[in-house]
Amino acid sequence: MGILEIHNLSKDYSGTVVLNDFSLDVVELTLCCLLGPNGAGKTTTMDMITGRQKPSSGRILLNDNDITGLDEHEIARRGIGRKFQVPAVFKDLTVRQNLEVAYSRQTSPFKNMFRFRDPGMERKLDEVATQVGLTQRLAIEAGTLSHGETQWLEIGMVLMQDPQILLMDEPAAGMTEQEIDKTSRMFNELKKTKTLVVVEHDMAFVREIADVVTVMHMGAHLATGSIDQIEANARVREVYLGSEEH
Amino acid sequence: MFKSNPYHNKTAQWVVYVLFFGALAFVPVLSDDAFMMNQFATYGVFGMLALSISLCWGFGGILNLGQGIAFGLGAYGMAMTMQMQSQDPETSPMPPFMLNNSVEQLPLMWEPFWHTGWGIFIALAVPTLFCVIFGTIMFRARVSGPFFAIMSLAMLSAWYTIILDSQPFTNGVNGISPPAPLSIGGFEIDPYSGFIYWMVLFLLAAMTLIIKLITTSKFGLIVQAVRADSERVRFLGYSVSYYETVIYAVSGFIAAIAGCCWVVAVQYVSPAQLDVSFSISMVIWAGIGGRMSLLGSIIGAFMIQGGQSYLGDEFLATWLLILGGFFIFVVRFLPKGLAGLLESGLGLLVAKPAAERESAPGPVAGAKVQG
Amino acid sequence: MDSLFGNFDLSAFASALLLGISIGSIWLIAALGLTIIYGTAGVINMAHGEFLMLGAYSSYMLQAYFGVPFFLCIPASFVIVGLVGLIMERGLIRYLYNRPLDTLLATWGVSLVLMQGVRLIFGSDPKYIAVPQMFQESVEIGFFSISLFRIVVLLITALLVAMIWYLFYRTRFGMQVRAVTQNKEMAAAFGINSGRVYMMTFALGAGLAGVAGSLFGVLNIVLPTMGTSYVVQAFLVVVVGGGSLVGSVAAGAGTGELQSIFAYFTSDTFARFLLFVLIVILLRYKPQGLFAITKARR
Amino acid sequence: MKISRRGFLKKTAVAAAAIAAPHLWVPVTREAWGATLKKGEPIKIGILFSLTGSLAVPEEDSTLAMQYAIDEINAAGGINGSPIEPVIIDAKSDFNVYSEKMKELILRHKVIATFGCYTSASRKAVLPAVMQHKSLLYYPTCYEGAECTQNTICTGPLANQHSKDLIPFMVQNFGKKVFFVGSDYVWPKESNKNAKVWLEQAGGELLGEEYIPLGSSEFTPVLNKIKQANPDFIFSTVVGASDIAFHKQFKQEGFKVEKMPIASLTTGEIETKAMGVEYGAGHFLSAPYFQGLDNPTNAKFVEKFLGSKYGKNGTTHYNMEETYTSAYVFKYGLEKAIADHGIEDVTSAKLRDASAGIKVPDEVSPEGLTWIDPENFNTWLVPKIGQCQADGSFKIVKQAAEHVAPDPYSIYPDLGKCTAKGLMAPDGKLRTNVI
Repeated sequence: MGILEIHNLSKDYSGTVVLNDFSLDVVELTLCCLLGPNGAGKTTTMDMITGRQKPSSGRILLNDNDITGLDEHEIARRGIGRKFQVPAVFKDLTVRQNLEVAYSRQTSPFKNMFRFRDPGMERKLDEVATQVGLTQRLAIEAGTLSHGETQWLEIGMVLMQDPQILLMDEPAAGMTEQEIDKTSRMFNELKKTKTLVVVEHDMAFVREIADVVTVMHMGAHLATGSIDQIEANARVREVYLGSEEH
Repeated sequence: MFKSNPYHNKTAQWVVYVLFFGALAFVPVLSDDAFMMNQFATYGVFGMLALSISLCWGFGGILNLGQGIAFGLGAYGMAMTMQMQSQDPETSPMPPFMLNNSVEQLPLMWEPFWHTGWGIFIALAVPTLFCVIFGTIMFRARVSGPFFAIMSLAMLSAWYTIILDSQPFTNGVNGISPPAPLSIGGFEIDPYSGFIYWMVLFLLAAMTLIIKLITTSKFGLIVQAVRADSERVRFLGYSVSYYETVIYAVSGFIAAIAGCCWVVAVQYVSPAQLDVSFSISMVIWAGIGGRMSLLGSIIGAFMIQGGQSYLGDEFLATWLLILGGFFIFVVRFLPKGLAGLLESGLGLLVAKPAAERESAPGPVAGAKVQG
Repeated sequence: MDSLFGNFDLSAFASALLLGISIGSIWLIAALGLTIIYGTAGVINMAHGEFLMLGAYSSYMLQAYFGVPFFLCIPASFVIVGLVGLIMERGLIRYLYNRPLDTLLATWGVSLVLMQGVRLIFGSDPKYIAVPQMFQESVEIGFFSISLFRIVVLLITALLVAMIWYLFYRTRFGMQVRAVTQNKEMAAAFGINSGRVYMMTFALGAGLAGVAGSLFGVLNIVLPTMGTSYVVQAFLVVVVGGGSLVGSVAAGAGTGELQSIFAYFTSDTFARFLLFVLIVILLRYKPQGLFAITKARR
Repeated sequence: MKISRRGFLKKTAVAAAAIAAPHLWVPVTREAWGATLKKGEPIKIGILFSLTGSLAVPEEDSTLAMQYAIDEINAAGGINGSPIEPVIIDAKSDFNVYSEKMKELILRHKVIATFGCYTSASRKAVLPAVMQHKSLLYYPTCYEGAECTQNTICTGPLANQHSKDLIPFMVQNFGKKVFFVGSDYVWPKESNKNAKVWLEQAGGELLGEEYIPLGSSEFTPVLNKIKQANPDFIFSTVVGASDIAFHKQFKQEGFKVEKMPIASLTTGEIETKAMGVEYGAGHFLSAPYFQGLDNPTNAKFVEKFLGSKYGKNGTTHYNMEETYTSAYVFKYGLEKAIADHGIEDVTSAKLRDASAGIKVPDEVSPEGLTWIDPENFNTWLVPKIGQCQADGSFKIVKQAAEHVAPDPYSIYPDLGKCTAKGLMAPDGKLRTNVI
């Protein structure tokens, strides 16, 4: 059984179906890639897992607990971290502050009011900063980071949360070759301790990191398997890989 | 020349805060003019209100045009307490105004005010509780920005209307004027003495320093993140509405304290304290002084109210024109107020390193959470 | 509340229902300008009440100093206040479009200046606008009677709503406005000058407030502070309606009707309070108002 | 800053106290705050009305009337040879400012008395300061009563005087059935309670009672209820801008003044001018003064006032006249106080004591002879009933034969009587400063 199970998820906006009876099992300590052309429903699926949108029907289970329809922060507290397609970091805060905010062991406002130093957080921050390679950049404002660095910062923020499952929406988008290499090494390291779901278009990157690949099309499940199986799948070629080659 | 902007130096900030309040504490030593002590005490109250707005709007990003609710409710609570101090259970169990409102016996909501301690407790608890309830409703529904501002305004009008309408219990538009000063445990707080000034100043300083401290805590950091992008914060596991409600309620609590001090100083409360224009004045003080700076906001309140008292009579008809024009100017050119002006001024003193920031902002500028 | 169903009278209640439409039309016409300015540019114009007041004063000025007949004063007020709005937009608002809270505050500053400016020019004593004799009368339809002037207000409101609808949904300008409202960047890519669109809507919104103001000058008193008594209602109409034209029409009619019904059963003051509470509850469940404008999802 | 020896000692004391922390509070002796008069030096008084904001409409006129009266008194030689020096302050229609400025007048300007306030709310805002500093407030307009302080003198009609003749007159001439409409605050409600007493005595019948939020301009719901009740006349205590909206909508909604006139306590010359005569004509007002009052003093007053630089608004109004009269109440009272105690010893409290029973004679008072009640310090006056004519002037249709006594507690006999020393309960207990 998977750590994260999606059962028959559907979503429509006043008639327009964006997700149709989609199911997915994510196995613990694997990296699952979600593929699919634009409008396939990948980001919508992520939105629903993280509570940003409520499904019209279907259930989402985390560790066999139903999390369907919970608020974003409740789902995050249960151990799902998310990186957004367009990196969402706090541009006015420094890199260090961004990471500090993301360290959310204690979420109560009253307990945080008189919390100034937190050794646990300091240790974690050093560790994560090293992991994402931003140790030298901690003091600068996040708005001045390069695009790749911003991606890493957001990945770092998700790591600071220390979730069980990391949802990564196009983590390699806009990165240079070297940056992508570094990121894929990072992910391969990560999946030893975490479960990851990655939405990605870059097939080379997917080939580097994916344990399992699930392909979506028009809001529905199309195929699941290893990267080789998927590349060999005729239907996938037809709707997705084929269309890539235009 | 400085290495970095001294405005942002934490130590320097604390020194300035302490010096500011320390200097103010000496005013009664220089002159104990009764009118001035009383007037300055009311300025201190306005300073508290500006502080609460600065916390809520500048720091928390929640523009609250209804701060008069918390202030007014606190003030009414204190006025009721002081009014009951001049009543006697045997000979005159009811405030005089009730007698001409066909009230037969003291209304239940007035009973707790026989006891000064309970009275003050209620004066502080009720407004805070209101903020918690209203804040929870609004923030859980994710009402924010201008919408929240308008809703707080509507709520203010609703309270104004109902206090006006509940004449038998509140004396309607005439309000409550407790005939004698507040006395606590036999000690009478003379509203025309250095004591009232020191009392208000002490509370103002204490609250300012506590708020200042809180803004540097983890809580403060999270609130800054909420202000920048509340949507993103949710995915980090923080309940944004909880944080917003707490900020709003703490700000309301400060306003309630201000309301209590106000009545102790002026011995009067009426629905005018819940007037729309008064609540917006509070925002103007913070806006002109610099909403991002606690001290800036407080000084803004002192400046505007001081100007109103001392220049208002000189300019008479043009005073509102000047105030309005100045406010437009500040919003247009100095969104961070006069404190922001100081910040940029001090920034000019910073020695520029030869190599400017080498990394240019990436193409992320302007992008937010994409769905 | 003791009168609740105590002396219920069907014809009086029916009258209250019909009067609710009249009250609603007044609140709606007060809110029209605010609606299109908020709906298009997202600006909460705190000086709206003063635009209403300026409308009343323009009519008063034209009538008292130049002898312009009342029904010509109405379009003239549209032009005058529209120009004031245009100047305000060019001189101030256009620098603040991406700072919605700041526009709210800056326009509050403008309202102070306008109010005090008018007081300096015209003095603080109340003025009055004369209308032809026939509009001081009322018409009677069975048990129900209503003043002719209120019918005029109702008709003008309906006319303005129809014109705005036509302008926004049937003309090229309207298409541009809607494009800018939905996605400014995209509209710019199609060569639509959003600055010009905002400017025009602002002037139009101000002008509409001018029309409303000159009508209120007849029902009410002309004073520098007169705007404040309408502006809270106007804001509520916009907030409840969500900033769209159809929303404002529904909200204006709904709130006016509720006010009239509550006032019939209780008192005017209590009716107002009930209305506020209802609106807060409504916003709990529909935070964007009844008919929110769909903007590009971010 | 002038540092007197005493001041210096006091400052040192404060400084010492500040250093010796435990006892921070230094009480200030209150006697030192009182105003002192010196022979030949100007007599300072405060004038505290709103010149800007929503209250400016009535209050600016009161300020003008007061300035006119002071000029007149000073031109005639002042008081005992000393001119009156007014400190005029704009209260900006903000009750917080009233409160602050009253303290400034008492403590900083050291005025012997202050003339001001129009609304009861502003009066209640300033009274705590006035009472604690034993200062004196001349309140020159009508109010509800039910207040007994030792620091006010009022020259307007109390609720018990205001409608005493009006209600029987209307019942006699138009019918028994009446509907009460008022603004939603204390004064209209108190006035209506008094009116109910007169109504019962006159054998009338009250069909309904409605209150409109202050500043509201929407009268159709109330007019609908009135239509349903169909009274013979309306008794109105609607104030300010609402009053004008009320009269306008009354006519616009098809009500006929001949069939159902409004008997008002507020709609005078200024209001009629503001709404337009076509809406005001035919209705009734009860007031102690009308511009059209036919007596030589008034004719002279109207002519001289409108001709002066203060008459720019072109009307004289009951509020203005009450303010004008109050200046003479002050003059005569102060003259008596000086005669009794000597100029150096006059305090605000002694001035008030001396004002007991002060008469303003026919030759001075445009409304005719009035005097201050020696117990409750309100004014004995003759309420008149005027009907608004087609030209906006008022025609006096009834005038009481004799003066009506002011009684702030007329409808609350259980509470006692307001005396010079305080509120005397029926069981003989005395309470001071009842507000």
